[in-house]
Amino acid sequence: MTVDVLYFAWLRERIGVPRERIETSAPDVAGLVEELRAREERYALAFSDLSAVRVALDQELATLDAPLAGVREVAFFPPMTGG
Amino acid sequence: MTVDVLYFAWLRERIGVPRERIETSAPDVAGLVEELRAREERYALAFSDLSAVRVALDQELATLDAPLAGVREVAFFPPMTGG
Amino acid sequence: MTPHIRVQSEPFSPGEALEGIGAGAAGVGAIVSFTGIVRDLPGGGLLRMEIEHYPGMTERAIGEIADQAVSRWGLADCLVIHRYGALLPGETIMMVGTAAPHRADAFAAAEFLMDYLKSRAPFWKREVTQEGARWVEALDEDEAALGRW
Amino acid sequence: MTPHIRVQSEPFSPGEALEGIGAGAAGVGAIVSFTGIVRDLPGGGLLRMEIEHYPGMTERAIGEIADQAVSRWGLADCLVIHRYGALLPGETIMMVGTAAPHRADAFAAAEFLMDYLKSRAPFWKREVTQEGARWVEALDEDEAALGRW
Repeated sequence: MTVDVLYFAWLRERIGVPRERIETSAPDVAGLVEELRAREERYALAFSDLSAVRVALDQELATLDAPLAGVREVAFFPPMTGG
Repeated sequence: MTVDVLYFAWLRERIGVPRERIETSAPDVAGLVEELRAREERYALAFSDLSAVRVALDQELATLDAPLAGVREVAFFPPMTGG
Repeated sequence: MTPHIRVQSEPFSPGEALEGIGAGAAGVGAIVSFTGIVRDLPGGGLLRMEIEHYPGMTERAIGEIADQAVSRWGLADCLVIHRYGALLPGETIMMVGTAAPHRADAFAAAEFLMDYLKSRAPFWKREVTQEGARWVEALDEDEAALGRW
Repeated sequence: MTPHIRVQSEPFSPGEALEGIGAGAAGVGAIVSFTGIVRDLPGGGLLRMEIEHYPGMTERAIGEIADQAVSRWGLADCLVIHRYGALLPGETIMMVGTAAPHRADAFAAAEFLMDYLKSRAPFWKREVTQEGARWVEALDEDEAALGRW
């Protein structure tokens, strides 16, 4: 399946792009992260501490064990600091 | 001693005047209230339920057992309903 | 800092007042305002709300309450406006405003001000309807609210 | 009621916004507002605060948080304005406003909105000084604050 993957804040800076289209066969978010980590050093660095990474699937907060089936947009970002 | 006695809200309405100058020898607020009650029916009515009466001495909240020595202004009123 | 306190019968603009809170003060990150409005009675029919107060003591009591809020929560600014006289439903009765470095302090100070103004500042409300007038009674819960501070 | 939500880079006037909260709604007795301001760093030297957000999800996340506040506290009105982009020290970042019959509900809803916007709306702050830039880290206490709701 094909998903749009978005990165924000320091995840965007470390990976170097704000979004990219990715072909994946990962069943869940954790699997997608593993695929990304294996790609290049910059991904491995960005995802080195998963306790500092949050994820949203189609713009709803989710967890690393959430399934990817039917998802079109995956976003990774650090804990939010609004307000 | 002579004190200015002020009444507010329904105490003012029941007694019929907003303020009056009173000559008293009462040692404390409770004594002054007794003197007022003995004066006329309208005072007895106004002070019939002391749990609904608050007092300020020289514009500071006080209690019924507070001494009157040196006090120039005594105010009686119901529980406050500001805000 | 010295709290800004206004006791007046005239209407005022909460928006204008809000713009002034914390203006020019350093280190302000959070501003909280509370505005109190005359509500109509549940079934309607409120002609007006009359607010009596104790001139002199009012300013003094509000000043003491505001000074406490400023020192306890390290406020950079503190505003209290309270009206008296006859007010129509929908009119603004009063406002408090607090400015602090952090939001928790600004919120706590504003709630403290409201709880104390409600039960410790010498104002008395009287509701006037077609059927007559009645003094608003203090609620046990308003007195109880002071316990949390 | 539908909350009023604005996500924008442009400055706005908190005073004007406050005047609109609860306007025309029946039964409003209490209005609470919170305004967040860019604070300089403790020793000074903040050139600007940059706020990144996730367009689309931002509006959706704020909308869900505001809907929860409206239904939980029976709000008659609810406003959230949050800016993004580059802001200077002293500039207003964001504002929430709540209108309810009683003060306790208006206060609780405003604090709930702030706690959730802080940790659940997709904004990220970056402080820029002469020495460089750094992403503001989320505080454990902000996450912990959600526990009280």
